[in-house]
Amino acid sequence: MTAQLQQDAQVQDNVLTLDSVHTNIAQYNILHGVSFSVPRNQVTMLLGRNGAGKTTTMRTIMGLWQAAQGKIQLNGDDIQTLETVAIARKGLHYVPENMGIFSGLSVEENIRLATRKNKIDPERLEWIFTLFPAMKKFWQWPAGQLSGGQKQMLSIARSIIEPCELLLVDEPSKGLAPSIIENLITAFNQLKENNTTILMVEQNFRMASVLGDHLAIMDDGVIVHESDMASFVADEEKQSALLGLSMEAHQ
Amino acid sequence: MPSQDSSPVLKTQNLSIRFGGHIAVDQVSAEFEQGTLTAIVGPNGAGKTTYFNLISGQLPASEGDVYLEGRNISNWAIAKRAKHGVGRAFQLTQLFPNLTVAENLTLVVQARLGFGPKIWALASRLNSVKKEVESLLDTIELTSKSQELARALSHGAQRRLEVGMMLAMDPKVMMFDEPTAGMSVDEAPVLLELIAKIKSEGNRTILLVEHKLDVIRTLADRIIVLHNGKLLADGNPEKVMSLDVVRQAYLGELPESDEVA
Amino acid sequence: MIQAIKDTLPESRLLRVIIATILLAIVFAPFIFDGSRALDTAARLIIFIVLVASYDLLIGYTGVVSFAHTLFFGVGAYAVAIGFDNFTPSFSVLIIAVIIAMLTSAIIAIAIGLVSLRVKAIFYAMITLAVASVASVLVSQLYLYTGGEDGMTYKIPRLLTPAFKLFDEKVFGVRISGKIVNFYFILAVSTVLFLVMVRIIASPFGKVLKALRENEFRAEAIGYTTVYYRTAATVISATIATIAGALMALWLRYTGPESVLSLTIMIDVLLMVVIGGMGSLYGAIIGATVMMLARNYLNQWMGTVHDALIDVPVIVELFNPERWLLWLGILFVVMVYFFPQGIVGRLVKGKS
Amino acid sequence: EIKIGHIYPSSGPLGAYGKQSHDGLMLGLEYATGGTMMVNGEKIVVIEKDSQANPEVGRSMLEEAYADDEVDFAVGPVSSGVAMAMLPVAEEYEKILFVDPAVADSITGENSNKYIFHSARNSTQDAIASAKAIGRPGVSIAILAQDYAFGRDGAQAFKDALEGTGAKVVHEEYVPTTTTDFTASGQRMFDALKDKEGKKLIYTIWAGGNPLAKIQAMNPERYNIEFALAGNILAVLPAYKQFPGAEGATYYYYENPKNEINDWLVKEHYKRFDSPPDMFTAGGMSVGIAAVEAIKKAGSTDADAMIKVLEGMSWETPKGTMTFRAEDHQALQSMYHFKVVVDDDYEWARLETVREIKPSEMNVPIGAMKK
Amino acid sequence: MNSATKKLPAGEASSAPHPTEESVSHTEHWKQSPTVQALFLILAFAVVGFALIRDPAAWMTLTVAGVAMGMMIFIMTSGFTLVFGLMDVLNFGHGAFISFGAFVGFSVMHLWPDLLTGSSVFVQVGLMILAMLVSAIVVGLIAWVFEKVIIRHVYGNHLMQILITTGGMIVAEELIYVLWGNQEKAWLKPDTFQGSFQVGSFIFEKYRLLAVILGVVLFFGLRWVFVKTRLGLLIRAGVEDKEMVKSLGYDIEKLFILVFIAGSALAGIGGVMWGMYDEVITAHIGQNLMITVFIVAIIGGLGSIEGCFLAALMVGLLSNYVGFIFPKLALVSTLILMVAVLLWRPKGLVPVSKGN
Ligand SMILES: Nc1ncnc2c1ncn2[C@@H]1O[C@H](COP(=O)(O)OP(=O)(O)OP(=O)(O)O)[C@@H](O)[C@H]1O
Ligand SMILES: Nc1ncnc2c1ncn2[C@@H]1O[C@H](COP(=O)(O)OP(=O)(O)OP(=O)(O)O)[C@@H](O)[C@H]1O
Ligand SMILES: [Mg+2]
Ligand SMILES: [Mg+2]
Repeated sequence: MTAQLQQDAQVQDNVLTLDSVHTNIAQYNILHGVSFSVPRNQVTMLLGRNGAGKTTTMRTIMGLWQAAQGKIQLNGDDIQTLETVAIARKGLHYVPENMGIFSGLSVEENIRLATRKNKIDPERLEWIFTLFPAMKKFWQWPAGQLSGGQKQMLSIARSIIEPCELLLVDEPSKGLAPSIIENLITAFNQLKENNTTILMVEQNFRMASVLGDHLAIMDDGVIVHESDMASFVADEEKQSALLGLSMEAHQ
Repeated sequence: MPSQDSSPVLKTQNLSIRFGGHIAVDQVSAEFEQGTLTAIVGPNGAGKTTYFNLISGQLPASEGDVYLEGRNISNWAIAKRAKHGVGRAFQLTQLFPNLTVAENLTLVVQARLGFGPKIWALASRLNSVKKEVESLLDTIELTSKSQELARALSHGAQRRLEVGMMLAMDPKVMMFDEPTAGMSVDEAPVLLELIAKIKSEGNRTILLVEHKLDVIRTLADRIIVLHNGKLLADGNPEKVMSLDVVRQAYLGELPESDEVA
Repeated sequence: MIQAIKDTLPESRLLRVIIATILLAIVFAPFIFDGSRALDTAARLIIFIVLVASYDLLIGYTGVVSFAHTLFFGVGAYAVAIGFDNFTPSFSVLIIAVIIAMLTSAIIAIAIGLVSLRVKAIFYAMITLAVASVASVLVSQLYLYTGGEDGMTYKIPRLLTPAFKLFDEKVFGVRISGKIVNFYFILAVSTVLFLVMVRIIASPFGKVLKALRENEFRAEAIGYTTVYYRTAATVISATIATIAGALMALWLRYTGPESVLSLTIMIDVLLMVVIGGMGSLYGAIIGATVMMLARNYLNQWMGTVHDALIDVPVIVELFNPERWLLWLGILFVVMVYFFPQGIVGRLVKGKS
Repeated sequence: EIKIGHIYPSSGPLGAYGKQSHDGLMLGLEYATGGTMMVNGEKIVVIEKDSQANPEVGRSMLEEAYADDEVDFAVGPVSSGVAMAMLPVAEEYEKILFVDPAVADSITGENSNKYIFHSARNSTQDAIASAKAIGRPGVSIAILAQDYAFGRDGAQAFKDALEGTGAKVVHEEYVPTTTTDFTASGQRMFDALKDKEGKKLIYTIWAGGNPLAKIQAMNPERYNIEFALAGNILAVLPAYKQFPGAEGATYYYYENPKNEINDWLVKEHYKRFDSPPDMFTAGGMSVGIAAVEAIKKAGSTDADAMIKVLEGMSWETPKGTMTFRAEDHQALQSMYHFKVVVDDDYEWARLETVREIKPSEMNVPIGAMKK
Repeated sequence: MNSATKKLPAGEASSAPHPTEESVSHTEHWKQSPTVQALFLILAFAVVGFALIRDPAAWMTLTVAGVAMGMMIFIMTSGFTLVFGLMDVLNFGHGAFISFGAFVGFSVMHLWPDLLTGSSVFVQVGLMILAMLVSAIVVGLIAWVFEKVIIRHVYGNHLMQILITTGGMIVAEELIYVLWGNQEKAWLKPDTFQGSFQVGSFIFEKYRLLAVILGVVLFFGLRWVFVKTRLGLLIRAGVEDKEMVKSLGYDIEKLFILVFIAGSALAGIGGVMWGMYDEVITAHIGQNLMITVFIVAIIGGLGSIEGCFLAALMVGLLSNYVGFIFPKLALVSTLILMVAVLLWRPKGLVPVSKGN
C-alpha cells in the first residue's frame, strides 16, 4: 500500500523519464539504452566525455532524432513518437549545442520569436538584461554579428524569456568568460527558485557541481551513473573513476 | 629568413576595425616574439576573434597595420598570409564536411608543399604528403577515424581536426581561438599538452584565446587583455592578473553592466 | 595513367561491367550495329560523353553551376564551321580553327570567372544563363558569318566523307567508308580528352577543386587562392567543351544554334550529369548513354504504349511519343530526389 | 515498288505545318496517279520520319531514309534550318531531295547541290510579290523586320523589287527576333512616316507571332498610317480581322487560285478533314504531282535521269503552272495580291484576290547553287 | 522573482522592449539608403531619356510603356525573389508556373469567347479578375504539389534546388502540352483593354495602364504582409535554422508551403497579364521570360521586394529608351545594366542582409 503510494510519488516527482532509449543516426547506432529521470524543480546534470551521446540524447528528447526503441515520458505520458513541434508546445525549451541563433534577425526578433503571443514580458526582459547586459547593448543588431559568447547568451536568454515546463540546455558555458559564467549560474539559480526544472549538459564540472541537484553520467551511449549531486561530490573515487578529474582541476 | 630574437615575428600597430558605429578592435598595438605563447583574454565580445580576423586577413583593417617578420602584410590576401606562415584555428569549426579526415589534412599539407597547382601529378603518389598526414593523424589522435567523413565526428573530434589542420600548415604564427571550447575535462588536456609541446619546441609564435584561467597560468608567458576592443593590459601573467582594472573587466568583480555603459 | 584510372574508377564491380560494355559497344559500333542511325548515335554519344564529363568537372567537382557550357561547345563548332566554309576543308584548317576556338573560349571563361569573383555562387548560375542567351542571339544577328538561325552546312576533308573508301574490299562485311574513319578519329580524340580529365581529377589540383566545393572559406584560409582555382577549372572545362564542339561540327557537317547552342542542349547535358552522377567522370558515360538511348528509342517504346491506350482520354496523351521528354523529366526529378549522387553514386554508396 | 521518304516535324510546335505538308503530298500522289498510287506499274510507298524540327535529328532521319530504308528520293522539311542540314546528305547519297515548304533563299544557294529541288517559294519571291502588291507611286513605306537572315534578306529583296514602282522606303526597323515590346520601334516608324504625304504603310517581315496588334495599340490611325500584310496560315488569319481593307501578297489562300486542281483539292480536303486546305497542303500537293510527272517522263527513279527531266520541267499544281528553273532548281510560281475582307460567316479574315501575280512578272535572282 | 508569471496588456508589452538609450544604434542595417539611391538612379534615367529623346509625346509614350513593362516583369519576378528571400529556394520552375498561369487564364476567358468583344466594361474587368483568381488558385495548387514532391527535400541546398526544379520545369511544360496540345494559342484581350486613349498629344495604352495599377497595388500589398506581419520574421528564421524554429514550437513546414504557394500564385497572375499582353501563348513563354526574371531579381538583390520593384522599373524604362535611342544596343542593355549594378553593388541594388 505505502509502497504503491511511493511508486506514484516517484512517477509524480519526475518531469521527464527516459527508459532504455535507443537512437540511430544513419547507419551509426549512437544510443543503446539510455535510462534516467529528471526530478521536478531540480537541476539535472548530464555529464560525459565528448562523443558520449549527450547531445544525441537531448536531440532525441526534443524529437529531432527519432528514438528507435524505448520510452520517453513527460509527466507520465509518452512523447517519443511526437513531432518536435508538439513536444515544444508541451513546454520544453531547448538551448542546442550550436546555439541555434537566427543570424539574419535582430536580437530583439530572436527573443520575440521565443514568445508564444509575440509579447515580451518587460519585467522578465529587464531581468535578462541584468544577467546579460550585452543583450541590451546590441538589442537591435543582427544576431549574426554577435561574438561567439554573446550568441550563447542570446540563445539562453531566448529559452528563459518565458517560463517553461522543462528547460534543456546543451553546454551553456562553452566559450563563456568566467564573469559571464557567474551570471549564468546566478540566472539558473534564480530559475530554480522560480520552480523551473532543468536538464543540462555541461563540461565545466565546477558549474555542474554548483548548480546541479541531480546528475547522470553517460558514456558510449549508455548511462553509467545516476545519483544526487551531493553524494557524488562527496565521493572522490567515483568522480575520478567516472570523470577522471579531481575537484581541484577547475578552480 | 631566420628572425633574431630582437625583431618580433608578428606585430600589429594601431590595428582597428569599425562595424558601423561600433568599434570592435580599437588601436591595438602589440609585438609577438618567436617561441613565446601569448594568451589573449577578455570577456565575450571583447574583440579577440576579430583581432585574429584582422591578422589572418578575414577582415580588412579600418586603420593600422600588421607586420610579419618586419614586412607590412596589411593588404595581402588571406591565402598569401597563410602561405607565409600565419596559421589559424577557428573558434567555430571550419572543415571540409564531406571529405574524410585524412583528405582534410592532405589538402592542407599539399597546399603548403605547393602541390596545389600540380595538374599532372598523381595525388596518390605523393608519399611526402602521405607521411606527414599520418603523423598528424597520430598527433591529434584521429588515426582510427582517418577514413570517416569529417561531418560524422563528434564535436570534440571536430575541434581536434580543426587544430590539426592548422598544425598541418606548419605556420610561424599559430592562433588558437578557444581550442578547448566544449571539450570535456579529460579531452581538453590532450590538446593543451599538444600546445605546450609545440611551445617547448620554441620556434613558433603562439597566440591563444582561452577563458580557463588555470590553463592560462600554466601555459602563457604573457597575457594581453582586450576589453571593448581596447588593449587593457599587457604583461606577464602574475602582474596582469593582479591589476585591478583587469580583475574588474575580466573576472567581472563589478557587475558587467557598469562598464559596457 | 593506369594509376590515375585506378584512383578514380568507382569500386562497384557491377558499375565497371556496365561501363566496359558501353565502351565496347561504342568502339565496335560500326561492326556490331548496321544502319547509319546506330553509327550516328554512337558518334554523338562519344562527343556528349566528353562534353558531359567536362561539365561535371565544373559542377560536380568544383561545385560551380554554370549555364554557359554550351556556349563553349558552340564556339568550337562554329569555329570549325566557319573555317571549312571559308577555306578549302583540310586538317590544317581544322587544327587552326580549333586552336583559335580554344583561345576564344579560354578568354571568355576567364572573363566569366572574374565576374564570379564579385558575386555569390547562385548569382553565377543566372548570370551565365543570361550570357548564354545573349550569345545565341548574337549568332542569329551575325548571320553573315554564322548563317543565323538556319545555321551553316559545309564540306569536310574528303577523307572523312562517306564518298571516300579506305579499302576496296570490306572488313568483317563492312565497307570502311570515310564516315567510319571520321567515327574513329572522333573516338580517338575523345578518348584522349577523357583520359586527360581523369588524370586531372586524380591530381592534387583535382583535390583542391573538391575543397572549393566543400568550404571555400577554409580553402582560402589554408593558402589556396580560390579565384585562381575556380577560374582554372572553368578554363579547362571550357576548352575541352570547345574541342567537343569542334568534333560535333566535324561529324554533323552542319552547325546551327539548335544543334550546339540552345538551352535545350544545356538542359540535356545537365540531365546527363545528374543521371550519371555528379562528381564522377565515369557517370558521364552512363548518363549520356541513358539520355541518348531515351532520345532515340524512348519515344518508339511510348508509341506502342500510346497505341495500346488509344481510347483512354487524357492518359493516352501522357504516352504520346512526342511527350518522351515528360518521362525523362520525371526520371530526372526522381534521380535528384532519391539518389542525388546519380547512378554511379548509387552503386558506389555515396563515396565522395 | 517506289519508296519516297517524307521527313517532317510530326511533333512539336511545327507539327501542324508538318501534317499539312504530309496531307498535301499524299493528295498530290493520289491525284497524279488517278487514285491508283501506281506509276510505271510500280506501287508508291511513302515512309514518314519525324524531324522533331531539329536539324541534327532531321539530317540523321534523312540519312536513315536514304541508307537504311533505301528510298528513291525524299521530301521535306518545314524549317529552313533543318533543310540546310539536309542538303549535303542528298549529295552524299546521290539521291534527290524535294525541299518543301522551307523557304530560305540559301536552299538554292552556294552550299546547295544538284540533287536539291526547291518547290516551295523562297523568301525573295515573297518580298517581290509584296512589292508588286503594294508598290504604287506616292506610297511611303516603313519596313519592320526581324534582325536576322530571313528578315534582312527579305527586306533587301523587297526594296529591290520596289524599284520603279514609285513607292519609296522611308525607314527600316530591324529588331531582335525575341522582341516583345514594340513601342520604341513603333514610335520610330511613326516619326519617320507621320509628316509624309499620300499613303503611309508599315510593312512587316515577321516569322512566328505578329507584332501588328501591338503597334495597332499605339493607334497609328492618328497619323493615318496603315499596315501592309503578308499572307499567313489560316490559324493566324483571325487576327487579320483587325485590319479590314489592308492589302498584301500571299503564297496561297484557298480561295485565290482558279483551276480545277485547286477545286479538287478544296473539295477533297473538306471531305476528309472538313476544313479548307492551307498553305503547306498546297505545297505538299505540288511536290507530289511533280514527283509522279518526273518518274513517268524519266521512266525510272534513277536520280540523274529524274534530274534531267526535272530541270526546266513545268507542271500543273493547285497554284497553276509551276516551273523548276534549270539554273538553280527553284520553282517559279504565281503569288496572289489580296485585300482583307471581314466576313462574319468566316472565323478568319478572308484574303480576297485582287489579282494573280504571274511568274513572268517576278524576276527572281538566280541562286548560286553548285551543280 | 515570480514576475515571470505576470502578463501585461499588448500595448505596453510591445512598447517596452526598446531600451534605445544605452543600446547601440544600428542604422546601417536599415535599408532606406540603397532604396533611395536606386530611386534617384531611376529619375536620372527618365531625365537623361528626356534629354536625348526631346519630343515630349514620344518620351511620354516610351516612359509609360517602360513603366508598364516594368510592372508586368515585377509581377512575375516578385514571386521568384520572394520565394528565394524567405525560403532561400531558387525555383527555376518558376517559368513553368508563369506558362501555366497563362494557359489557365486563357481557358477561363475562352469559356465565354463572345464576352471578349462588345460586352460591358464591368463584365470584362470581372472576367479578367476571375481569370487571374482562377489561375492563381490552380497554379497555387500545382505549386503545393511541386513543393511536396520536389522542393521539400532540397531546402538549403542551392545546387540541388537548381537541378531538381529544372527537372520540375521540364515536366510542367510537357504537362502543358499534354493538356492544351502543342499549338501556340492566339489570345485577344477583351476589347476594353485594347487600343489606347489620347490626352492632348499623349497616347496612353489602356492595357499598360492596367498593368501599372496592378503592379503598384501588388507591391504595397506585399510590403505590408512581409514587413508588418510576423510571418516574414518567422520564415526568415526558419530558413536559417529549421530545427530551432521547430524547437520553438512553430510548424515551419506549413509556413514554407504557404509562402511557396503565394509566390507561385503571383507567377500565375503574371502569366495571365503577360499572355494577354503578348497575345500568343506557348508552353515556353515562361522559360523565355526567366532570363529577364533572373536579371531583374539579381539587379534588385535576390530576395528583396523593394529591390525587385525598382529593378523592374529600371529594366523596363532602360530597354524602351535604349530601344528608341540606340536600337542596336537594345538587346544587351539589360545585361550591361546588370553587370554595372553588380560591379557597383555585388549583392544587388537592395542587398538582403543574410546574417553572417
Ligand atoms: N550527424 C551525425 N552523423 C553520424 N554520427 C554522428 C552524428 N552526430 C553525432 N554522431 C556521433 O554520435 C556520437 C555522439 O555524438 P554527440 O554529439 O551526442 O556526443 P556529445 O556527448 O554531445 O559530444 P560533445 O561533448 O563533443 O558534444 C559521436 O560519436 C558522433 O560521432
Ligand atoms: N562581421 C561583423 N560585423 C559587425 N560586428 C561584428 C562582426 N564580427 C564581430 N562583430 C562585433 O565585434 C565584437 C567583438 O566580437 P568578437 O567575436 O571578436 O568577440 P570575442 O572576443 O571573440 O568574443 P568571444 O570570446 O565570445 O568569441 C562583438 O561585439 C561583435 O558583435
Ligand atoms: Mg554535444
Ligand atoms: Mg571569439
